[in-house]
Amino acid sequence: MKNHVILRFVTKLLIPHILLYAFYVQWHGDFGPGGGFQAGVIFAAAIVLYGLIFGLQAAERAIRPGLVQSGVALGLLLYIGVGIASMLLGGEFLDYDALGHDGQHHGILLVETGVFITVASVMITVFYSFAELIRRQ
Amino acid sequence: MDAVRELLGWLWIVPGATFCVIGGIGLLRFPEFYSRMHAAGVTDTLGAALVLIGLMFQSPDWTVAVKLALILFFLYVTSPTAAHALIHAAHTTGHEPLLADDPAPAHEGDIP
Amino acid sequence: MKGYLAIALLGILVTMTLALVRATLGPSVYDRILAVNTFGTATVLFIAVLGFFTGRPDFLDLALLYALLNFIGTIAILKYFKRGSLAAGED
Amino acid sequence: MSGEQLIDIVLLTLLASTAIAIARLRNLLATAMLTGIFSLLGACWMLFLDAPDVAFTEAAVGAGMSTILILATLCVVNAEEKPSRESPIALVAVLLTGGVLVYGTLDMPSYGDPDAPATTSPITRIYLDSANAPSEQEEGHAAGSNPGDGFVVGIPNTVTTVLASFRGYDTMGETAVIFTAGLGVLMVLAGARHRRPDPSMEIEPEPVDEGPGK
Repeated sequence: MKNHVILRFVTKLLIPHILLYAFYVQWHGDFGPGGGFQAGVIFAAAIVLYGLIFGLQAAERAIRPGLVQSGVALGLLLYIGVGIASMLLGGEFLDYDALGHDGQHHGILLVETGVFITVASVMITVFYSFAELIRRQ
Repeated sequence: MDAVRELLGWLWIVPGATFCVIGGIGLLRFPEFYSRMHAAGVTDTLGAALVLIGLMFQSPDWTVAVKLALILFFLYVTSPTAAHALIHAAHTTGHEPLLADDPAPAHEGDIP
Repeated sequence: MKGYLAIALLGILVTMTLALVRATLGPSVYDRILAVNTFGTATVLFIAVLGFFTGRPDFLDLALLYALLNFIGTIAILKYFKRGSLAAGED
Repeated sequence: MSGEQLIDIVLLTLLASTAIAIARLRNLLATAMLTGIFSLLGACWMLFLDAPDVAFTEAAVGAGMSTILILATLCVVNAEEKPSRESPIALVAVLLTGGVLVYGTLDMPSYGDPDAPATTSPITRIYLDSANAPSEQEEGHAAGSNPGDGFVVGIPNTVTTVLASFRGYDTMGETAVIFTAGLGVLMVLAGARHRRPDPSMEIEPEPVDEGPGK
Protein backbone atom coordinates (compact mmCIF):
# COMPACT_ATOMS: atom_id res chain seq x y z
CA MET A 1 0.00 0.00 0.00
CA LYS A 2 3.06 2.21 -0.16
CA ASN A 3 2.27 3.23 -3.72
CA HIS A 4 -1.35 3.95 -2.98
CA VAL A 5 -1.44 7.75 -3.26
CA ILE A 6 -4.86 8.33 -1.72
CA LEU A 7 -4.20 6.11 1.28
CA ARG A 8 -0.82 7.71 1.86
CA PHE A 9 -2.24 11.23 1.67
CA VAL A 10 -5.16 10.50 3.98
CA THR A 11 -2.88 8.71 6.43
CA LYS A 12 -0.54 11.67 6.52
CA LEU A 13 -3.56 13.86 7.16
CA LEU A 14 -4.92 11.63 9.93
CA ILE A 15 -1.83 10.71 11.94
CA PRO A 16 -1.09 14.19 13.37
CA HIS A 17 -4.72 14.52 14.38
CA ILE A 18 -4.73 11.12 16.08
CA LEU A 19 -1.55 12.02 17.98
CA LEU A 20 -2.98 15.41 18.92
CA TYR A 21 -6.16 13.72 20.06
CA ALA A 22 -4.15 11.29 22.19
CA PHE A 23 -2.56 14.22 23.99
CA TYR A 24 -5.95 15.90 24.32
CA VAL A 25 -7.28 12.76 26.01
CA GLN A 26 -4.18 12.64 28.21
CA TRP A 27 -4.32 16.22 29.48
CA HIS A 28 -8.08 16.61 29.35
CA GLY A 29 -8.69 13.47 31.41
CA ASP A 30 -9.15 15.65 34.47
CA PHE A 31 -12.21 17.30 32.96
CA GLY A 32 -13.81 14.75 30.66
CA PRO A 33 -13.65 11.06 29.96
CA GLY A 34 -10.21 9.68 29.33
CA GLY A 35 -6.83 9.34 30.94
CA GLY A 36 -3.43 7.81 30.54
CA PHE A 37 -4.53 4.34 29.48
CA GLN A 38 -6.82 5.50 26.69
CA ALA A 39 -4.33 8.10 25.49
CA GLY A 40 -1.59 5.48 25.34
CA VAL A 41 -3.68 3.17 23.21
CA ILE A 42 -4.66 5.99 20.84
CA PHE A 43 -1.01 7.05 20.51
CA ALA A 44 -0.04 3.46 19.72
CA ALA A 45 -2.86 3.23 17.17
CA ALA A 46 -1.38 6.17 15.26
CA ILE A 47 2.00 4.45 15.09
CA VAL A 48 0.33 1.20 14.02
CA LEU A 49 -1.49 3.03 11.22
CA TYR A 50 1.84 4.48 10.09
CA GLY A 51 3.38 1.03 10.14
CA LEU A 52 0.49 -0.46 8.19
CA ILE A 53 0.65 2.07 5.37
CA PHE A 54 4.34 3.00 5.13
CA GLY A 55 5.90 -0.27 6.24
CA LEU A 56 7.51 -1.58 9.37
CA GLN A 57 10.93 -0.13 8.56
CA ALA A 58 9.52 3.39 8.28
CA ALA A 59 7.69 3.02 11.59
CA GLU A 60 10.81 1.70 13.27
CA ARG A 61 12.76 4.66 11.92
CA ALA A 62 10.17 7.02 13.38
CA ILE A 63 9.86 5.32 16.78
CA ARG A 64 12.89 3.18 17.59
CA PRO A 65 12.14 -0.30 18.98
CA GLY A 66 14.77 0.20 21.67
CA LEU A 67 13.08 3.42 22.73
CA VAL A 68 9.69 1.80 23.23
CA GLN A 69 11.25 -1.21 24.93
CA SER A 70 12.79 1.06 27.52
CA GLY A 71 9.53 3.02 27.65
CA VAL A 72 7.76 -0.11 28.90
CA ALA A 73 9.78 0.08 32.10
CA LEU A 74 10.15 3.88 32.25
CA GLY A 75 6.42 4.51 32.66
CA LEU A 76 6.12 2.17 35.62
CA LEU A 77 9.29 3.66 37.10
CA LEU A 78 7.79 7.16 36.77
CA TYR A 79 4.68 6.00 38.61
CA ILE A 80 6.66 4.41 41.43
CA GLY A 81 9.00 7.40 41.42
CA VAL A 82 6.10 9.74 42.19
CA GLY A 83 5.26 7.51 45.16
CA ILE A 84 8.83 7.50 46.42
CA ALA A 85 9.14 11.25 45.90
CA SER A 86 6.08 11.80 48.04
CA MET A 87 7.63 9.58 50.72
CA LEU A 88 10.88 11.55 50.62
CA LEU A 89 8.95 14.79 50.92
CA GLY A 90 7.40 13.64 54.17
CA GLY A 91 4.12 12.05 53.13
CA GLU A 92 3.11 8.45 52.64
CA PHE A 93 3.59 6.42 49.47
CA LEU A 94 1.57 8.07 46.65
CA ASP A 95 0.34 10.80 49.02
CA TYR A 96 0.31 13.61 46.48
CA ASP A 97 -0.38 16.31 49.07
CA ALA A 98 3.28 16.05 50.05
CA LEU A 99 4.28 17.24 46.58
CA GLY A 100 3.65 20.85 47.50
CA HIS A 101 1.06 23.39 46.46
CA ASP A 102 -1.68 21.82 44.30
CA GLY A 103 0.13 18.53 44.77
CA GLN A 104 -2.92 16.39 44.04
CA HIS A 105 -3.26 17.85 40.58
CA HIS A 106 0.40 17.52 39.69
CA GLY A 107 0.68 14.07 41.21
CA ILE A 108 -2.27 12.79 39.19
CA LEU A 109 -0.86 14.28 35.98
CA LEU A 110 2.55 12.67 36.59
CA VAL A 111 1.03 9.31 37.42
CA GLU A 112 -1.19 9.42 34.34
CA THR A 113 1.88 10.25 32.26
CA GLY A 114 3.53 7.13 33.63
CA VAL A 115 0.52 5.02 32.67
CA PHE A 116 0.53 6.65 29.22
CA ILE A 117 4.20 5.82 28.59
CA THR A 118 3.85 2.21 29.70
CA VAL A 119 0.65 1.50 27.78
CA ALA A 120 1.79 3.17 24.55
CA SER A 121 5.16 1.41 24.72
CA VAL A 122 3.65 -2.01 25.40
CA MET A 123 1.19 -1.67 22.52
CA ILE A 124 3.84 -0.51 20.04
CA THR A 125 6.26 -3.20 21.22
CA VAL A 126 3.67 -5.92 20.75
CA PHE A 127 2.89 -4.64 17.25
CA TYR A 128 6.59 -4.51 16.33
CA SER A 129 7.20 -8.01 17.69
CA PHE A 130 4.26 -9.44 15.76
CA ALA A 131 5.22 -7.69 12.53
CA GLU A 132 8.82 -8.82 12.89
CA LEU A 133 7.73 -12.40 13.60
CA ILE A 134 5.40 -12.48 10.60
CA ARG A 135 8.00 -10.98 8.29
CA ARG A 136 10.54 -13.65 9.17
CA GLN A 137 8.13 -16.52 8.65
CA MET B 1 -35.71 29.60 20.03
CA ASP B 2 -36.51 26.13 21.33
CA ALA B 3 -39.30 25.76 18.79
CA VAL B 4 -36.88 26.65 15.98
CA ARG B 5 -34.41 24.12 17.32
CA GLU B 6 -37.06 21.43 17.48
CA LEU B 7 -38.20 22.22 13.95
CA LEU B 8 -34.59 22.03 12.70
CA GLY B 9 -34.21 18.75 14.54
CA TRP B 10 -37.21 17.29 12.75
CA LEU B 11 -36.03 18.72 9.43
CA TRP B 12 -32.42 17.46 9.60
CA ILE B 13 -31.98 14.63 12.10
CA VAL B 14 -35.02 12.53 11.22
CA PRO B 15 -34.31 12.60 7.45
CA GLY B 16 -30.69 11.79 8.25
CA ALA B 17 -31.74 8.74 10.27
CA THR B 18 -34.10 7.77 7.45
CA PHE B 19 -31.25 7.85 4.95
CA CYS B 20 -29.22 5.70 7.34
CA VAL B 21 -31.98 3.11 7.38
CA ILE B 22 -32.28 3.28 3.58
CA GLY B 23 -28.54 2.67 3.29
CA GLY B 24 -28.83 -0.26 5.68
CA ILE B 25 -31.69 -1.80 3.73
CA GLY B 26 -29.71 -1.44 0.52
CA LEU B 27 -26.68 -2.98 2.16
CA LEU B 28 -28.73 -6.02 3.06
CA ARG B 29 -30.93 -6.37 -0.02
CA PHE B 30 -28.75 -5.48 -3.00
CA PRO B 31 -27.57 -8.50 -4.99
CA GLU B 32 -23.79 -8.17 -4.94
CA PHE B 33 -20.84 -6.29 -3.51
CA TYR B 34 -20.45 -3.38 -5.94
CA SER B 35 -24.09 -2.36 -5.74
CA ARG B 36 -24.00 -2.70 -1.96
CA MET B 37 -21.23 -0.09 -1.95
CA HIS B 38 -23.67 2.45 -3.33
CA ALA B 39 -26.09 1.75 -0.52
CA ALA B 40 -23.38 2.00 2.11
CA GLY B 41 -22.39 5.33 0.61
CA VAL B 42 -25.82 6.73 1.45
CA THR B 43 -25.31 6.02 5.15
CA ASP B 44 -21.72 7.22 5.16
CA THR B 45 -22.31 10.54 3.45
CA LEU B 46 -25.88 11.82 3.33
CA GLY B 47 -27.14 10.15 6.50
CA ALA B 48 -24.11 11.12 8.58
CA ALA B 49 -24.02 14.69 7.28
CA LEU B 50 -27.72 15.33 7.88
CA VAL B 51 -27.63 13.90 11.41
CA LEU B 52 -24.46 15.71 12.43
CA ILE B 53 -25.49 19.08 10.93
CA GLY B 54 -28.87 18.69 12.57
CA LEU B 55 -27.13 18.09 15.90
CA MET B 56 -25.04 21.25 15.37
CA PHE B 57 -28.22 23.31 15.55
CA GLN B 58 -28.99 21.69 18.91
CA SER B 59 -25.60 22.29 20.49
CA PRO B 60 -25.59 24.30 23.72
CA ASP B 61 -22.32 26.11 22.97
CA TRP B 62 -19.80 26.53 20.21
CA THR B 63 -17.26 23.92 21.43
CA VAL B 64 -19.84 21.20 20.91
CA ALA B 65 -20.58 22.48 17.41
CA VAL B 66 -16.86 22.51 16.62
CA LYS B 67 -16.53 18.91 17.83
CA LEU B 68 -19.45 17.90 15.61
CA ALA B 69 -17.82 19.66 12.66
CA LEU B 70 -14.58 17.78 13.35
CA ILE B 71 -16.43 14.46 13.51
CA LEU B 72 -18.11 15.27 10.20
CA PHE B 73 -14.77 16.27 8.66
CA PHE B 74 -12.99 13.08 9.73
CA LEU B 75 -15.91 10.90 8.66
CA TYR B 76 -15.87 12.61 5.29
CA VAL B 77 -12.14 12.04 4.94
CA THR B 78 -11.92 8.46 6.21
CA SER B 79 -15.01 6.68 4.97
CA PRO B 80 -14.60 7.49 1.24
CA THR B 81 -10.94 6.53 1.58
CA ALA B 82 -11.83 3.23 3.18
CA ALA B 83 -14.45 2.64 0.49
CA HIS B 84 -11.91 3.47 -2.20
CA ALA B 85 -9.30 1.12 -0.74
CA LEU B 86 -11.95 -1.58 -0.38
CA ILE B 87 -13.22 -1.34 -3.94
CA HIS B 88 -9.64 -1.12 -5.24
CA ALA B 89 -8.73 -4.28 -3.36
CA ALA B 90 -11.85 -6.08 -4.56
CA HIS B 91 -11.22 -5.06 -8.15
CA THR B 92 -7.54 -5.96 -8.24
CA THR B 93 -8.10 -9.36 -6.63
CA GLY B 94 -10.55 -10.25 -9.40
CA HIS B 95 -13.88 -9.84 -7.66
CA GLU B 96 -16.16 -9.41 -10.70
CA PRO B 97 -19.33 -7.30 -10.65
CA LEU B 98 -22.59 -9.12 -11.31
CA LEU B 99 -23.97 -8.03 -14.69
CA ALA B 100 -27.57 -8.10 -15.86
CA ASP B 101 -27.14 -11.05 -18.24
CA ASP B 102 -25.19 -13.11 -15.70
CA PRO B 103 -27.05 -15.87 -13.93
CA ALA B 104 -27.63 -14.92 -10.31
CA PRO B 105 -25.35 -16.87 -7.98
CA ALA B 106 -27.12 -19.52 -5.99
CA HIS B 107 -26.03 -18.38 -2.53
CA GLU B 108 -27.50 -14.93 -3.09
CA GLY B 109 -31.04 -16.07 -3.61
CA ASP B 110 -31.90 -17.10 -0.10
CA ILE B 111 -31.03 -13.87 1.69
CA PRO B 112 -34.05 -12.82 3.75
CA MET C 1 -38.95 14.25 25.61
CA LYS C 2 -37.09 15.01 22.38
CA GLY C 3 -38.99 12.90 19.92
CA TYR C 4 -36.73 13.42 16.93
CA LEU C 5 -33.68 12.26 18.88
CA ALA C 6 -35.45 9.07 19.99
CA ILE C 7 -36.57 8.39 16.41
CA ALA C 8 -33.03 8.98 15.17
CA LEU C 9 -31.63 6.60 17.79
CA LEU C 10 -34.05 3.87 16.78
CA GLY C 11 -33.36 4.45 13.08
CA ILE C 12 -29.62 4.17 13.65
CA LEU C 13 -30.16 1.00 15.68
CA VAL C 14 -32.13 -0.46 12.76
CA THR C 15 -29.21 0.42 10.46
CA MET C 16 -26.83 -1.30 12.86
CA THR C 17 -28.99 -4.41 12.87
CA LEU C 18 -29.08 -4.55 9.07
CA ALA C 19 -25.32 -4.08 8.85
CA LEU C 20 -24.81 -6.79 11.45
CA VAL C 21 -26.91 -9.22 9.41
CA ARG C 22 -24.87 -8.41 6.31
CA ALA C 23 -21.60 -8.87 8.23
CA THR C 24 -22.78 -12.26 9.47
CA LEU C 25 -24.07 -13.47 6.10
CA GLY C 26 -21.10 -12.37 4.04
CA PRO C 27 -20.83 -13.99 1.52
CA SER C 28 -17.48 -12.51 0.43
CA VAL C 29 -14.96 -10.91 2.75
CA TYR C 30 -15.50 -7.54 1.06
CA ASP C 31 -19.18 -7.58 1.98
CA ARG C 32 -18.19 -8.11 5.59
CA ILE C 33 -15.66 -5.27 5.55
CA LEU C 34 -18.25 -2.99 3.98
CA ALA C 35 -20.78 -3.94 6.65
CA VAL C 36 -18.27 -3.33 9.46
CA ASN C 37 -17.46 0.05 7.95
CA THR C 38 -21.12 1.03 7.81
CA PHE C 39 -21.56 -0.27 11.34
CA GLY C 40 -18.73 2.01 12.48
CA THR C 41 -20.32 5.06 10.89
CA ALA C 42 -23.64 4.16 12.47
CA THR C 43 -21.90 3.85 15.84
CA VAL C 44 -20.41 7.34 15.51
CA LEU C 45 -23.89 8.71 14.76
CA PHE C 46 -25.46 6.70 17.59
CA ILE C 47 -22.98 8.03 20.14
CA ALA C 48 -23.37 11.61 18.91
CA VAL C 49 -27.18 11.47 19.07
CA LEU C 50 -27.09 9.64 22.43
CA GLY C 51 -24.99 12.47 23.87
CA PHE C 52 -27.73 14.95 23.02
CA PHE C 53 -30.49 12.56 24.06
CA THR C 54 -29.08 12.17 27.57
CA GLY C 55 -27.98 15.81 27.72
CA ARG C 56 -24.27 15.07 28.04
CA PRO C 57 -22.52 16.37 24.93
CA ASP C 58 -19.11 15.33 26.32
CA PHE C 59 -19.95 11.92 24.88
CA LEU C 60 -18.89 13.49 21.59
CA ASP C 61 -15.24 12.83 22.48
CA LEU C 62 -16.02 9.16 21.98
CA ALA C 63 -17.65 9.76 18.59
CA LEU C 64 -14.60 11.77 17.52
CA LEU C 65 -12.36 8.89 18.61
CA TYR C 66 -14.33 6.43 16.50
CA ALA C 67 -14.35 8.80 13.52
CA LEU C 68 -10.54 8.84 13.74
CA LEU C 69 -9.84 5.19 14.49
CA ASN C 70 -12.44 3.17 12.53
CA PHE C 71 -10.26 3.63 9.46
CA ILE C 72 -7.39 1.64 10.99
CA GLY C 73 -9.34 -1.58 11.37
CA THR C 74 -10.58 -1.47 7.77
CA ILE C 75 -7.08 -0.87 6.43
CA ALA C 76 -5.66 -3.67 8.56
CA ILE C 77 -8.24 -6.21 7.38
CA LEU C 78 -7.74 -5.18 3.74
CA LYS C 79 -4.01 -5.46 4.07
CA TYR C 80 -4.26 -8.85 5.74
CA PHE C 81 -6.58 -10.10 3.03
CA LYS C 82 -4.62 -8.73 0.09
CA ARG C 83 -1.20 -9.89 1.15
CA GLY C 84 -2.07 -12.62 3.57
CA SER C 85 0.02 -10.88 6.15
CA LEU C 86 0.34 -7.72 8.19
CA ALA C 87 4.10 -7.78 7.91
CA ALA C 88 4.66 -4.33 6.65
CA GLY C 89 7.62 -5.20 4.48
CA GLU C 90 6.30 -3.68 1.26
CA ASP C 91 9.29 -4.68 -0.81
CA MET D 1 -38.90 5.75 30.43
CA SER D 2 -39.95 3.14 27.92
CA GLY D 3 -37.98 4.59 25.00
CA GLU D 4 -34.74 4.11 26.93
CA GLN D 5 -35.75 0.59 27.86
CA LEU D 6 -36.42 -0.16 24.21
CA ILE D 7 -32.94 1.05 23.22
CA ASP D 8 -31.47 -0.98 26.07
CA ILE D 9 -33.26 -4.14 24.92
CA VAL D 10 -32.25 -3.63 21.28
CA LEU D 11 -28.59 -3.08 22.22
CA LEU D 12 -28.49 -6.17 24.43
CA THR D 13 -30.18 -8.30 21.75
CA LEU D 14 -27.64 -7.13 19.18
CA LEU D 15 -24.80 -7.93 21.60
CA ALA D 16 -26.15 -11.41 22.22
CA SER D 17 -26.73 -12.18 18.53
CA THR D 18 -23.24 -10.94 17.65
CA ALA D 19 -21.79 -13.24 20.30
CA ILE D 20 -23.75 -16.21 18.93
CA ALA D 21 -22.62 -15.39 15.39
CA ILE D 22 -19.00 -15.22 16.57
CA ALA D 23 -19.35 -18.61 18.21
CA ARG D 24 -20.99 -20.21 15.17
CA LEU D 25 -18.79 -18.90 12.33
CA ARG D 26 -15.89 -21.10 11.24
CA ASN D 27 -14.09 -18.44 9.18
CA LEU D 28 -11.78 -16.76 11.67
CA LEU D 29 -11.35 -13.61 9.55
CA ALA D 30 -15.10 -13.05 9.70
CA THR D 31 -14.92 -13.72 13.43
CA ALA D 32 -12.27 -11.01 13.80
CA MET D 33 -14.56 -8.52 12.07
CA LEU D 34 -17.55 -9.50 14.17
CA THR D 35 -15.39 -9.05 17.27
CA GLY D 36 -14.86 -5.47 16.12
CA ILE D 37 -18.63 -5.04 15.86
CA PHE D 38 -19.04 -6.52 19.33
CA SER D 39 -16.62 -3.96 20.69
CA LEU D 40 -18.50 -1.11 19.01
CA LEU D 41 -21.78 -2.35 20.46
CA GLY D 42 -20.21 -2.80 23.88
CA ALA D 43 -18.98 0.80 23.85
CA CYS D 44 -22.46 2.02 22.87
CA TRP D 45 -24.05 0.06 25.67
CA MET D 46 -21.57 1.21 28.32
CA LEU D 47 -22.18 4.78 27.18
CA PHE D 48 -25.89 4.16 27.49
CA LEU D 49 -25.30 3.05 31.09
CA ASP D 50 -23.63 6.45 31.71
CA ALA D 51 -20.09 5.10 32.01
CA PRO D 52 -18.20 7.23 29.48
CA ASP D 53 -14.76 6.40 30.91
CA VAL D 54 -15.26 2.66 30.50
CA ALA D 55 -16.78 3.18 27.05
CA PHE D 56 -13.77 5.29 26.15
CA THR D 57 -11.38 2.51 27.09
CA GLU D 58 -13.43 0.00 25.13
CA ALA D 59 -13.48 2.33 22.12
CA ALA D 60 -9.75 3.02 22.16
CA VAL D 61 -8.77 -0.62 22.59
CA GLY D 62 -11.48 -2.07 20.36
CA ALA D 63 -11.07 0.30 17.42
CA GLY D 64 -7.35 0.89 17.70
CA MET D 65 -5.62 -2.26 18.80
CA SER D 66 -7.66 -5.42 19.27
CA THR D 67 -8.53 -5.95 15.58
CA ILE D 68 -4.87 -5.47 14.65
CA LEU D 69 -3.69 -7.93 17.29
CA ILE D 70 -6.30 -10.54 16.32
CA LEU D 71 -5.29 -10.24 12.66
CA ALA D 72 -1.62 -10.48 13.60
CA THR D 73 -2.39 -13.69 15.47
CA LEU D 74 -4.31 -14.99 12.44
CA CYS D 75 -1.20 -14.39 10.34
CA VAL D 76 0.73 -16.74 12.59
CA VAL D 77 -1.91 -19.45 12.97
CA ASN D 78 -4.32 -21.06 10.54
CA ALA D 79 -7.23 -18.79 9.59
CA GLU D 80 -9.84 -21.55 9.54
CA GLU D 81 -11.19 -23.05 12.73
CA LYS D 82 -10.92 -26.82 12.98
CA PRO D 83 -14.26 -28.53 13.45
CA SER D 84 -14.37 -29.49 17.09
CA ARG D 85 -16.16 -32.36 18.75
CA GLU D 86 -19.13 -31.03 20.70
CA SER D 87 -19.43 -32.80 24.00
CA PRO D 88 -22.57 -32.70 26.16
CA ILE D 89 -20.47 -32.37 29.33
CA ALA D 90 -19.11 -29.04 28.11
CA LEU D 91 -22.64 -27.80 27.45
CA VAL D 92 -23.75 -28.81 30.94
CA ALA D 93 -20.71 -27.12 32.48
CA VAL D 94 -21.31 -23.90 30.56
CA LEU D 95 -25.03 -23.84 31.38
CA LEU D 96 -24.32 -24.54 35.05
CA THR D 97 -21.71 -21.77 35.30
CA GLY D 98 -23.97 -19.35 33.48
CA GLY D 99 -26.88 -20.26 35.73
CA VAL D 100 -24.81 -19.70 38.86
CA LEU D 101 -23.63 -16.32 37.56
CA VAL D 102 -27.17 -15.24 36.70
CA TYR D 103 -28.32 -16.44 40.15
CA GLY D 104 -25.57 -14.29 41.65
CA THR D 105 -26.86 -11.18 39.91
CA LEU D 106 -30.24 -11.60 41.65
CA ASP D 107 -28.65 -10.26 44.84
CA MET D 108 -27.38 -7.15 43.14
CA PRO D 109 -29.36 -3.91 43.48
CA SER D 110 -31.29 -3.00 40.36
CA TYR D 111 -29.93 -0.41 37.96
CA GLY D 112 -30.32 3.12 39.28
CA ASP D 113 -31.62 1.96 42.69
CA PRO D 114 -31.40 4.95 45.09
CA ASP D 115 -30.98 2.57 48.08
CA ALA D 116 -28.05 0.69 46.56
CA PRO D 117 -24.99 0.44 48.82
CA ALA D 118 -22.96 2.38 46.28
CA THR D 119 -25.29 5.38 46.65
CA THR D 120 -25.88 5.28 50.39
CA SER D 121 -22.31 4.60 51.49
CA PRO D 122 -20.65 7.63 53.15
CA ILE D 123 -17.48 7.05 51.12
CA THR D 124 -19.41 8.02 47.96
CA ARG D 125 -20.03 11.45 49.45
CA ILE D 126 -16.31 11.85 50.16
CA TYR D 127 -15.40 10.87 46.60
CA LEU D 128 -17.90 13.26 45.07
CA ASP D 129 -17.04 16.14 47.41
CA SER D 130 -13.38 15.83 46.53
CA ALA D 131 -14.12 17.23 43.10
CA ASN D 132 -14.78 20.69 44.50
CA ALA D 133 -12.15 23.27 43.77
CA PRO D 134 -9.68 23.81 46.64
CA SER D 135 -10.48 27.50 46.81
CA GLU D 136 -14.11 26.83 47.64
CA GLN D 137 -13.26 24.65 50.61
CA GLU D 138 -10.15 26.27 51.93
CA GLU D 139 -12.04 28.59 54.27
CA GLY D 140 -13.78 25.71 55.96
CA HIS D 141 -11.03 23.15 56.17
CA ALA D 142 -7.30 23.00 56.20
CA ALA D 143 -7.13 21.53 52.74
CA GLY D 144 -6.07 17.93 52.57
CA SER D 145 -4.78 17.79 56.11
CA ASN D 146 -7.36 15.27 57.22
CA PRO D 147 -8.18 12.65 54.58
CA GLY D 148 -11.79 11.63 54.58
CA ASP D 149 -13.03 14.90 55.94
CA GLY D 150 -12.88 17.74 53.45
CA PHE D 151 -10.22 15.95 51.41
CA VAL D 152 -10.03 17.95 48.21
CA VAL D 153 -8.46 17.09 44.91
CA GLY D 154 -10.12 19.71 42.77
CA ILE D 155 -10.47 17.66 39.60
CA PRO D 156 -13.92 17.67 37.98
CA ASN D 157 -13.75 14.12 36.63
CA THR D 158 -14.32 12.02 39.73
CA VAL D 159 -13.32 8.83 37.91
CA THR D 160 -9.82 10.17 37.35
CA THR D 161 -9.64 11.26 40.98
CA VAL D 162 -10.66 7.85 42.26
CA LEU D 163 -8.37 5.99 39.86
CA ALA D 164 -5.24 8.04 40.30
CA SER D 165 -5.53 9.42 43.82
CA PHE D 166 -7.84 7.45 46.09
CA ARG D 167 -7.00 4.16 44.45
CA GLY D 168 -3.49 5.01 43.37
CA TYR D 169 -2.17 1.68 44.60
CA ASP D 170 -4.63 -0.23 42.42
CA THR D 171 -3.71 1.75 39.35
CA MET D 172 -0.04 1.17 40.05
CA GLY D 173 -0.80 -2.54 40.20
CA GLU D 174 -2.64 -2.34 36.89
CA THR D 175 0.28 -0.56 35.29
CA ALA D 176 2.53 -3.31 36.61
CA VAL D 177 0.17 -5.88 35.07
CA ILE D 178 0.41 -4.17 31.67
CA PHE D 179 4.19 -4.01 32.09
CA THR D 180 4.30 -7.74 32.87
CA ALA D 181 2.00 -8.58 29.97
CA GLY D 182 4.15 -6.60 27.56
CA LEU D 183 7.25 -8.32 28.88
CA GLY D 184 5.59 -11.70 28.50
CA VAL D 185 4.55 -11.05 24.89
CA LEU D 186 8.06 -9.83 24.09
CA MET D 187 9.61 -12.97 25.51
CA VAL D 188 7.16 -15.37 23.85
CA LEU D 189 7.45 -13.73 20.43
CA ALA D 190 11.20 -13.28 20.65
CA GLY D 191 11.44 -16.96 21.58
CA ALA D 192 9.34 -17.92 18.57
CA ARG D 193 11.49 -15.73 16.39
CA HIS D 194 14.73 -17.55 17.19
CA ARG D 195 13.17 -20.97 16.86
CA ARG D 196 15.56 -23.69 17.87
CA PRO D 197 15.56 -27.46 17.33
CA ASP D 198 15.27 -28.10 21.05
CA PRO D 199 12.66 -25.82 22.55
CA SER D 200 14.47 -25.03 25.76
CA MET D 201 12.76 -22.71 28.19
CA GLU D 202 15.64 -20.27 28.33
CA ILE D 203 14.77 -16.71 27.53
CA GLU D 204 16.44 -14.49 25.01
CA PRO D 205 17.48 -11.32 26.78
CA GLU D 206 16.90 -9.00 23.84
CA PRO D 207 16.61 -9.23 20.06
CA VAL D 208 20.18 -8.87 18.89
CA ASP D 209 19.52 -6.47 16.06
CA GLU D 210 18.51 -3.54 18.22
CA GLY D 211 20.67 -1.59 20.57
CA PRO D 212 19.25 0.48 23.39
CA GLY D 213 17.22 3.40 22.10
CA LYS D 214 19.07 6.50 21.17
